[in-house]
Amino acid sequence: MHTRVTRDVIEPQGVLDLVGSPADGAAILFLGTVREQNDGRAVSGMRYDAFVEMAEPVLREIAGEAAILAGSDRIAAVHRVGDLPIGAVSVAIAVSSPHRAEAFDAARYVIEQIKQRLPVWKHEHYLDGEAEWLSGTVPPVSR
Amino acid sequence: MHTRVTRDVIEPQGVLDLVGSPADGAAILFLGTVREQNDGRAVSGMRYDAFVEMAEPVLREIAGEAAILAGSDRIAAVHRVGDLPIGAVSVAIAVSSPHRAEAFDAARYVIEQIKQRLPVWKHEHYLDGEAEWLSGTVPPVSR
Amino acid sequence: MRIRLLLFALYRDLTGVSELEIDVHEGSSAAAAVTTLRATDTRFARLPERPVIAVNREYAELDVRLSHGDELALLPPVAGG
Amino acid sequence: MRIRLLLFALYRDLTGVSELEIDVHEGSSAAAAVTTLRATDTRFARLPERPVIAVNREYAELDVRLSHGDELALLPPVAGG
Repeated sequence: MHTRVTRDVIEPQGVLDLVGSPADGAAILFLGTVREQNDGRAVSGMRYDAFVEMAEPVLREIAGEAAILAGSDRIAAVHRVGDLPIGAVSVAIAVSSPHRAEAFDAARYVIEQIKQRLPVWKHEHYLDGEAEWLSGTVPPVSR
Repeated sequence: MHTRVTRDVIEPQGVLDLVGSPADGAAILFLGTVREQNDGRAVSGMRYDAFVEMAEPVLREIAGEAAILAGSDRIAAVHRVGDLPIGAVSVAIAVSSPHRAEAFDAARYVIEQIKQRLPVWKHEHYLDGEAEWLSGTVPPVSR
Repeated sequence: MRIRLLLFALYRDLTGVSELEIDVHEGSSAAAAVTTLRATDTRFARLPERPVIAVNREYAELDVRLSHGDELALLPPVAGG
Repeated sequence: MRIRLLLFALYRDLTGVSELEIDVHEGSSAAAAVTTLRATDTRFARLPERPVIAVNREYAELDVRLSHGDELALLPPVAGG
């Protein structure tokens, strides 16, 4: 299991190389990338801010839950922060497992939970010079 | 859209590079790999046979259906044939689309349809020297 | 009329044949061609009576009518991926 | 007692502050600390009355009791991925 919140460029092949085993028949790599357009507005780039000291343990926790779901500890999740241009990879998730259903489910779980719980915020910058914090999700608080 | 049935080694990054667009916020790469064990038997390798002249148009057809599902023509599917060692990539599917749900669904669709319809057969070789054709699926025939 | 037959995977192993041509009656169905094939030889009798087929590289029903020069492929249940 | 407050993203922009320390009564809840903060200054009054919070880097309910030296983070709705 490997998780990281980083300012560095994410290399997809590098994240994929963190998973895989001779016992596994399936591997999934999910990439989130910065789109050139959002709700009809032309985007010039995205700034990702994070509460890094909290995001790292939350990402580890999410990957741990996905590992149970996949029955596999071959899970990697990397989230980038900082200023990202169009097309840049903001998040990469890799899972390998003996069978494909578990790999698909675990990768999907990680990205959905990232969106619900990871303390990260997007400041979207537009070609017209404006910028805006994207509206987010209220994380479910465990009691 | 890009589909291929090939004897060449599949490079995951190369398949991923076939998709992606500034309009897309999500990309999925699925890899099928040869497992070291199946039903408790130690596997030494797998031979994939195909009716290549039919498999190529069937794979194109599957990718075309997935493109409709994803609302994206950024779809690549490559299936390898020949003798594969443990860990080798037998199939790679890449999809990118504006939003993640469509990319996940389309990648999943392609691999499920490959298993149902692609005229490919697996001859599994075991460490004890034996070999066996894996039992397959009867493809649904369009009427 | 003459048709071309293709065998794959297990069917190739069972018969030792990957490709052959056979003569069938004008307007024969694929099922009739399979029956003819199975009757030619004990090896071919090992093939199933109602295999999955493709005619000219497309999946087809066994009751489809064949034409001279058609390619009839007998396909074991598939196992790609 | 003294606690450390962290503000992020929109809350940082609204207040111009990313980090500060405030004094609150012994045994105060996180909600009380937020109320105290919002009363200090018109900038802080722009913050929501009931934000999502983390105490010492874990999500918490607003009624949680704070201790001296705790780190209370006010978190806008999250938008990772």
